[in-house]
Amino acid sequence: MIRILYFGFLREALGRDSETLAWDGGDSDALLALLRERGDNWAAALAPDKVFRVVVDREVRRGVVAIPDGAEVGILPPVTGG
Amino acid sequence: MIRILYFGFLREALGRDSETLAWDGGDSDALLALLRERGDNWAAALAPDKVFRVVVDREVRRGVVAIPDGAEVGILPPVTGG
Amino acid sequence: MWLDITVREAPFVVAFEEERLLAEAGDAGAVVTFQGRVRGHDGELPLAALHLEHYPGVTEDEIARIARDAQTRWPLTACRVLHRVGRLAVGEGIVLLMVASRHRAAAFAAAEYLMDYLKTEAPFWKREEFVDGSCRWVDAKTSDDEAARRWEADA
Amino acid sequence: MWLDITVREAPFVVAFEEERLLAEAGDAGAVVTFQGRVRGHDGELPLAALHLEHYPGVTEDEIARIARDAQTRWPLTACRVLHRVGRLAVGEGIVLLMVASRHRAAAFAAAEYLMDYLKTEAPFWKREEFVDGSCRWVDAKTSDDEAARRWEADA
Repeated sequence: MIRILYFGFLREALGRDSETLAWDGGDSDALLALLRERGDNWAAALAPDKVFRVVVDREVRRGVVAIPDGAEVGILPPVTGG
Repeated sequence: MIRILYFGFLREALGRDSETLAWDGGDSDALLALLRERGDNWAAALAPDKVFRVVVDREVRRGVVAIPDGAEVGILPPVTGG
Repeated sequence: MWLDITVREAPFVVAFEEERLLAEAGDAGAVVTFQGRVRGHDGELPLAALHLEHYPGVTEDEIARIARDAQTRWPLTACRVLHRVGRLAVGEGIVLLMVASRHRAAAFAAAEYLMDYLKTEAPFWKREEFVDGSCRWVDAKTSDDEAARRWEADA
Repeated sequence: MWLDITVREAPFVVAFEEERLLAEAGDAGAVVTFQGRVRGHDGELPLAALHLEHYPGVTEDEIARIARDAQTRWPLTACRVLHRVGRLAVGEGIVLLMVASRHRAAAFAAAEYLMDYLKTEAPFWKREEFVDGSCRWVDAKTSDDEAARRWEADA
């Protein structure tokens, strides 16, 4: 099981702040591919240019990251702070 | 007659804040040449790299400027503000 | 380098933050401050407020990482970053950044670097609330990415 | 652009100046502030104070000219320059510069431009007073001239 957190416009586009998902292991690309299969609005909201970064257990790493079972996974759209 | 004002290190180097000088007309280069003839310490203090600008009647212009009779002439060493 | 990072809803008081920074800044000859404020318009549309959200914990860590990056590039003596979240009305401050260094070139460069990366790396998201009540998520700006990338050539 | 220039002996209070500037800055999204302060050392020698003098009237005109130059390059909404003269002890503020603009890149660039020209064009002269009581006029820095010249290529 992993815990997924959605931020920014993703919450509205996907109709949720967070969810719990059964997880057999894999990396962030595998998770995004799985979520995009849920339908057109998921594929559109999680298109490559709409996902800035996937953060696992609050440790920021660039690119594709491994997601262990039990992880907290933040899916971040492009940031707009400052 | 013109009124000359000295600034920064020039006051100490020349032993005065200001002076009044008889003046037949000419430009800032002529005035500097005249002053440098007063002696070695004048020539040294008013050497070309020690004079940043000559300001006539408080109007800043670059390079050589005309000095009319009755003018106030500020002789400015390199500036060090900010 | 003294470093203090805060993300919160409450407004900031520049005078208070400045006093704290100066007390810690050592023999700093230059202090550069940046304040970002909510503008009243986006294009032609009159704005009522911005809503800012972030990723608690991750945000603070990212800002600290950015500030330590800056410290390796320029000799900073103190750095304060305060970023607000929640509903911020037009005219209110969004972000306060203060950087102290011995010399001004370092303080200016570090402040710009920090703002460029804060805009492109720190997990904040803005939603605009217009005076007609409608809302819209702000798109990330290509110009911000370009501003951040210009530092990479210097790395 | 709202423009206010002061040369005086009295200290400045940043909070007061900021409030005035923000009241006049219109729909500015970015405010950049620079403070120059008296450092406690020049090289290895401990400093007690700086003595600043200027050319009254000419100084204010030169700063206004520099600020209007900046305004032709960047869309500024407000600019405040306060430069102190007289004896300034270690830790005291020397110069306060505040620039407001719609966007941060313009505010940063204008603030750096103003400081570079303030250092190389405005008629101020500094004398250092060391803790042993000796005094020395500060030499103009080649690095300041170079900083100012980098803007000429953009003109």
